[in-house]
Amino acid sequence: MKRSLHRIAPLALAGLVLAEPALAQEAAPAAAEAVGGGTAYIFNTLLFLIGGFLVMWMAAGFAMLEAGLVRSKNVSVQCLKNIGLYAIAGLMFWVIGYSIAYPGFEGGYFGIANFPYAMQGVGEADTGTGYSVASDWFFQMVFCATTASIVSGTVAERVKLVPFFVFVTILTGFIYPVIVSWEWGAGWLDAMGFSDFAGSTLVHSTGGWAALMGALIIGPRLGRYAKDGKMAVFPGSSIPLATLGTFILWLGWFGFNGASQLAMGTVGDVSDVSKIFVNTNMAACAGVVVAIIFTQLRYGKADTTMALNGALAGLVAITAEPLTPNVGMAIIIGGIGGALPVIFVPILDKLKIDDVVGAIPVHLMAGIWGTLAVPLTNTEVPFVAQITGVAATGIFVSIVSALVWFALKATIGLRPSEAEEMAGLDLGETGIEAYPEFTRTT
Amino acid sequence: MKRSLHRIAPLALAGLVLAEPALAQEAAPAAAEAVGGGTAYIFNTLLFLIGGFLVMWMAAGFAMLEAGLVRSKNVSVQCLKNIGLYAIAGLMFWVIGYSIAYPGFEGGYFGIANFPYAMQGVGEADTGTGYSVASDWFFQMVFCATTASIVSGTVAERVKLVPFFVFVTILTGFIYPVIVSWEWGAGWLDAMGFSDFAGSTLVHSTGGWAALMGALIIGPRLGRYAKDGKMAVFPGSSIPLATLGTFILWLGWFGFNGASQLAMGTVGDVSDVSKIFVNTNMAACAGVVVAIIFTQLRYGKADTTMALNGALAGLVAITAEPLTPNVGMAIIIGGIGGALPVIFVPILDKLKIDDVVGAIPVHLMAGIWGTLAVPLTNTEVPFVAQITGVAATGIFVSIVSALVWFALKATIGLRPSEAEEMAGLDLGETGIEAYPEFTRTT
Amino acid sequence: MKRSLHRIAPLALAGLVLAEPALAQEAAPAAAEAVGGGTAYIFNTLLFLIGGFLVMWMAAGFAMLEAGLVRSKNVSVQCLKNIGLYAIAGLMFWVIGYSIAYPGFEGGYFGIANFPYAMQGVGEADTGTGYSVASDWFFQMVFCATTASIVSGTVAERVKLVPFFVFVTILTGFIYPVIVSWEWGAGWLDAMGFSDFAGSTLVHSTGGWAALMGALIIGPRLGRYAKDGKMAVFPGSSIPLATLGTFILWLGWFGFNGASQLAMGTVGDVSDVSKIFVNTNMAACAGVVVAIIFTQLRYGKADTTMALNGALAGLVAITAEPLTPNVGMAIIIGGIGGALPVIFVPILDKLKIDDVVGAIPVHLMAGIWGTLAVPLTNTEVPFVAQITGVAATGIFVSIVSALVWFALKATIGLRPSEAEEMAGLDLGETGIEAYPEFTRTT
Amino acid sequence: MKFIIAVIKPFKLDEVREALGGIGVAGMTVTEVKGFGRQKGQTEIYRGAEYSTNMLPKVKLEIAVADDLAGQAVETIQQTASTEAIGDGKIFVFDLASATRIRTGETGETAL
Amino acid sequence: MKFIIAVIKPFKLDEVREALGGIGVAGMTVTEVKGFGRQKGQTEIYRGAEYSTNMLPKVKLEIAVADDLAGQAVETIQQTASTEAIGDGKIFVFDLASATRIRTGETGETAL
Amino acid sequence: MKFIIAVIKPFKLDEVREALGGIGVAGMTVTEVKGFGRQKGQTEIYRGAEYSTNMLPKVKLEIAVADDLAGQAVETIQQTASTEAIGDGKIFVFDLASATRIRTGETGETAL
Ligand SMILES: Nc1ncnc2c1ncn2[C@@H]1O[C@H](COP(=O)(O)OP(=O)(O)O)[C@@H](O)[C@H]1O
Ligand SMILES: Nc1ncnc2c1ncn2[C@@H]1O[C@H](COP(=O)(O)OP(=O)(O)O)[C@@H](O)[C@H]1O
Ligand SMILES: Nc1ncnc2c1ncn2[C@@H]1O[C@H](COP(=O)(O)OP(=O)(O)O)[C@@H](O)[C@H]1O
Repeated sequence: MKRSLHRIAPLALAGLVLAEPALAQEAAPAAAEAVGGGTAYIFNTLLFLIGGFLVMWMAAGFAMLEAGLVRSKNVSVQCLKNIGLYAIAGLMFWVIGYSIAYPGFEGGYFGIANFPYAMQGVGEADTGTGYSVASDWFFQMVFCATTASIVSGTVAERVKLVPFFVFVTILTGFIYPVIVSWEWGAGWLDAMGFSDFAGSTLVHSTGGWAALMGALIIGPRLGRYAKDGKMAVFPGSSIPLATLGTFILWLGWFGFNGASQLAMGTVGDVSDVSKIFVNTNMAACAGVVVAIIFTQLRYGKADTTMALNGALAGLVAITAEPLTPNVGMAIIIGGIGGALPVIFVPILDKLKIDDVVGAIPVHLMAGIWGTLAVPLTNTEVPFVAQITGVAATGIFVSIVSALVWFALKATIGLRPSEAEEMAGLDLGETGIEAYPEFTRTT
Repeated sequence: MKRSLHRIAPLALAGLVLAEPALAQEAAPAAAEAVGGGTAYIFNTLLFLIGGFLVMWMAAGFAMLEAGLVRSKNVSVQCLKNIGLYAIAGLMFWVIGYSIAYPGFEGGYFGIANFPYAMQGVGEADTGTGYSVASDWFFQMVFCATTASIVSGTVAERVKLVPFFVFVTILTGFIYPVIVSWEWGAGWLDAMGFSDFAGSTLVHSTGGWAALMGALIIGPRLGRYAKDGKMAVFPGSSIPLATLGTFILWLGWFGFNGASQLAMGTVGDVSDVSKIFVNTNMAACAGVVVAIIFTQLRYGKADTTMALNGALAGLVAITAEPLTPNVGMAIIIGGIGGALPVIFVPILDKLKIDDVVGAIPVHLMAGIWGTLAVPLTNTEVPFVAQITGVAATGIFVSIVSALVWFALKATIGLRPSEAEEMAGLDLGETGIEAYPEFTRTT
Repeated sequence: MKRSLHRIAPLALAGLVLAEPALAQEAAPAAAEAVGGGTAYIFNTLLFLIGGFLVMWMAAGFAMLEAGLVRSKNVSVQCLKNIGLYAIAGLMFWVIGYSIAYPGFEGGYFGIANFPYAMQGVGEADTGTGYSVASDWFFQMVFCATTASIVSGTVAERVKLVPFFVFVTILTGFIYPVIVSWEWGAGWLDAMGFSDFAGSTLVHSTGGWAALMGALIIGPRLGRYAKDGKMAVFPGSSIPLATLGTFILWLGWFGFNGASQLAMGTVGDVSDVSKIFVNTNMAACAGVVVAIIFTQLRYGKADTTMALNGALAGLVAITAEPLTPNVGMAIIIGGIGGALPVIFVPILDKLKIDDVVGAIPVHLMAGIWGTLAVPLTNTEVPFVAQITGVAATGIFVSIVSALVWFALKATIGLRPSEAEEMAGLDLGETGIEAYPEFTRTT
Repeated sequence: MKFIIAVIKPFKLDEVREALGGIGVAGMTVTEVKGFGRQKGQTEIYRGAEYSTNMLPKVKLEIAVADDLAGQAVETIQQTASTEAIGDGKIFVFDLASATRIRTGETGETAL
Repeated sequence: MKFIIAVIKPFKLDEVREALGGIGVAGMTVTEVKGFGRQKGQTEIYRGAEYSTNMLPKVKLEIAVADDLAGQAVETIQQTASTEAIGDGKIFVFDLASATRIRTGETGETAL
Repeated sequence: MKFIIAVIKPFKLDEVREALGGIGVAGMTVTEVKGFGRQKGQTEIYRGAEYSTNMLPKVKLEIAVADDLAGQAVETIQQTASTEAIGDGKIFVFDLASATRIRTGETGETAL
């Protein structure tokens, strides 16, 4: 599904107040349901703005989730990484990212159009598109930031600030935009019929692959996997912050999925947004319940952090198609998503892939699952396109990410000294302890 | 006041763009004020969506408030209970809850209609109702979750996960929906003229009664009330988290009360929503100031936790009628609400009713106060109906809740072993310490 | 730029559905872009409501930021101050503040009109203004609270509750409203052509000057500046809470600046709101990146707290004119803002002005910078008016604030005893420890 | 004078303190510690990974007493703190060479 | 060698440390503790319930010193830490059988 | 019996504990402390202000051992905890007058 201006073209202002803007609806609506073109423009724009600020808020969610799941000696750096990556994403997406993501091609692989991206002038309205292009840009930008947030969680506690920020610069200025151009930007995947409504693959798997490459190339935290096969457990420093982060992300997801409808200027569109809200919510609910039941049955205790991961995995899973499932299917899709972290977190540990917050199961695996599940409820989407999209994203993002991580490793280096890592990155990288007054057990 | 589809019927799409949808207004508006049917539909739906995500966010508020007010050894379990109860509420309200809450009767006591509830199809609009039914369902669902959140705070630190979740399942799937059907579902209380705008009784008192029964049947925390009459104080583990939770709830309440106007597709409705915002805000302000002044005068110190409770009690009090009071009256209603926790928290302690977060004064008592205060500003509401509504809710919820709590006690048991409770529920129930690195005084 | 009812007058409901309400636009829009009067009314009101709740949420942001940056022994009091000041601001702005802020004069210095302010009646719409006056009032009230929040951060950890609350009462009931009346209330500064879109000067500098006077008159925290010139460092107790607070503020700022467009009932207005979102976001991004780079280069470490301050300073800087800059200029304005705390925090320390959270560089200095920068992108604004506005605000606020602080010092006293300050204000002022269970290093 | 170091289970603290007060012990100093001994920590699961916490939270009391009170103090602690379950802790007694009350400069048993 | 344990009021820590540095004490180990003694905690109100906190925050210093420095060290601590208000704390002195510097393995007074 | 107090670098804790277990030390009590000595803290920058943290986090072990194990225990700690860098810490040994196991009331070496 394209997400470019073309996607909205049919909604552009018609020449007549009473014109029929809701092409998506089967039957022609009665005149009573008609919404004037100017009004529809405002609604569409408002959807982007509300969706945009909700997704922006997810940056705080990632920050809190990660601050809660790393050890206290690395919390300040984790906070800094999160606010820094959002800022870099904003700047890079403006300088070049958006121009790569929406190059204006049809079915292409790579293109760039008009950069840096210019917004409209003061008081001007983009009546040709049916919404304000600035609102759309803002909504797109926060998605870009989300992708980067995913990476920071996995590679936490062991990568230095500067190489991390360099990676984010490339991810948000190049890697993510290229992937977006393939589908939402009307590129070759879109031409194939690939469908990823709000970005299970484009956003979440992209972040997940980049994170996985990071975890592999940077290596696990010191002392995490002993040579004798024993594994050290590094419990997160603050479960309430991790819980808060999850709730923030859940809230933000209403914007993430809901506003990905891209229009609410017709009664049909706003009804679809509502349906997306319900499905998004129910998938997360199911993810939580499944994770609780699974851990309770498997370990005799319900793991709080798995319940949090379950919510997020349910959300990621439904993101590829939050509209066509009925509620029952949304629950199933989200519930299966919720099982993935419970299953894959221990497996990653066996493979000695150190994913501090569980971002790989949550974003990569549930993202793949959600994308492959689209044809279950949306019969217009060819399964082969979904497979192709998943694979192509995986290959491109993994290769380019790996190259970048390796290049950083070979040049400025990725990790602090062992002593610095042991003492915590906060001391060496930012000099600010997160909780300077509390006596801590080391 | 009904809250069912019927409530909105007059707002349903008329056959004409320029039709007059704002029956609530006294004078017929000039043509200039008219809003087209499709546009009104979008506005109404949008109100539910915005209100819905704001109330969903209250789940995070309860989680943080409670995480801040329990002792650190029970924080992880409290977080898990809060995310779990929201998830269960979502699932149960879909499976059966909504069908009981809105059975389609007039003046009845119990009914069920079409379950599980089906949303509209993709691209379809519910033009017969004047808003998307999915948006309405979502808005109703988050209210259901709020009711359950109230309970978790009172019975914190001593009830096991599984019986708690079983109670929540019944509360959100049966008890709360029945109460809703009596009023918003056009049941017998509605027929009497009972009025509870956004749920001081239906939501807050219902949660409060269920919590009270829990507190009585589960009993106080170990060591809280010594035999010699002395009382142990268990200070909350994190005042900033409790403060954050209160601010989240306050924010969410704009959705809770504001969107309970149920429509903003006319100039009159959106103006009323605005008035509700102001009154809601001012009642909370008054609650804070009264609690600060009261504790300062009574104890020589202003109690932070009481100021937080005061804000919430002010909010609960105005919830039964946030529209008809002028600002002065809203301040009075909220201010009296704010005094209730200051007065009743010590009384509950004397009665050895152990309410960890003060949910009973805040939600039950301020809820009763607010409901009884409705006739002060809304002369159409008979006082006797309000009394009846308060009493009937109290009787039904208390009896059913007590039965459930007793049944759980008799079967799977409600409390962990003394040793487990002493060690903190986090260890025994979830195995995840909330703050594993911080040295704690026990 | 006026912000009074007059400002919107051109947008008031025209007598015709198809009338042209978007006078701001150069070219007359096609009929297709027209938005009916009633619809525009709802959009305008909705903008105030959304903006209002986002700015209300900033109160939580200040609370968390400050709770994170004070020492743990003062955290409960800081939380109490923050919720209390918001409540007082709400009450005072209703009793008298709004009446002073919008006295209905043209070009005046001081006036009062109809107090306390009455909202519209139930079901009534303020069709003469083009939006619900209650929504406008709410939006204005939360700005008033923001001003007070700024002060609490600077003077934290050493001023008693009661004098602080008395100061807030005067600030929100008198000082801030007078300043507002000069510009947004159509007073003499507005007549000069002074322009402060969303309040870099009116809100942020006003708070900043009041804070500066407080810091000077109350004096630094005990032991902060030794006689031998050495400075003690009092690190903040929780960096993740400070980070959370910053993200909350950032989110709220979309409401702060975006809704200061004051209308979104035309395609031009909503497009401008979108542009404001983008510029606001980009200024903050630039502030973060500049602060990170500056501290990294200057100290070899990137200071997390400076990155947070940088975001906020970027936001304050763009607040005076978030609409006319193109994205590049927004980045420059925000980026220079972000440099200010890095430069001025150490200078204030050299001057022994103890500003606990950096509110003076962030709100006062970046506020001045932003105000003076308006003519760079908005050529209609005379530089001399900007200088005059900055100076007049500084003089008036400083003098009145100083008088109030001195009066409080002379009467009830500003500071607790040395022993109480040393033990932490939490013990003496509220009796509630913020983190009672954690062992702390003193 | 003797100096007693007792490591006990945290939830026994109040009881022990009251019992000691009962026999005339005027003061003590308390520290949160982690204990390691025969008692094994639970095997915990964190995100699917088993681990055992063999450092268990304990409370350490330090009590200076006059010689003649020492025996009784040890006995009182032992009896009050015992739950007869593994991990109840230890009591160590030392000779104390001198004691000073900071406020007054008093030394010896009157300083306690 | 002697081993001094001093329990003092937390805000006196810096002063005491400096004073000890002045007389040649090279190092010390500091622990956050809770003290219980004659000084009674404030009666606090929490949510309308009175309670008294009789465990007060103190800081414990542990200092190994050569025999000839011990007396002076005790005196320095006593004088610096005293506020002449109740709860100022105690100083306990022990005989130290041996001391080892981990870095070098040195023992005896040179290890301090 | 002897009572050993060892102050070590925190990250050496696990290693030392295992080494001591290897020579038959059955238990110990561990406290988070701050150390002050020759090792100087880093000079830190906080919001543009330099400051030095000369209190460094350390871990204190308290270990009661039978007399004949004492020497070996000290040696083991010294060797395991040494990084040959400044700030490795100290080991202090005291005579222990008596030891009691709270659970059973046993005293003497069998109580350890
Ligand atoms: N040799 C020792 N030296 C110092 N402390 C010890 C020693 N052995 C045990 N402890 C302390 O006593 C606590 C209880 O000891 P443990 O062996 O678990 O049980 P028990 O005392 O019942 O035999 C330990 O957690 C530890 O704090
Ligand atoms: N017998 C004791 N053994 C160990 N520590 C003690 C003893 N008595 C007092 N202390 C410590 O000394 C502190 C001060 O003692 P307290 O009796 O309150 O005041 P003062 O030393 O001024 O008489 C206590 O808080 C406690 O930490
Ligand atoms: N005289 C002392 N008494 C008690 N503890 C000491 C003493 N000197 C040093 N320590 C402890 O030993 C630690 C290491 O000492 P330090 O002088 O920094 O290094 P080193 O032991 O390598 O010479 C200190 O941080 C402190 O905890």
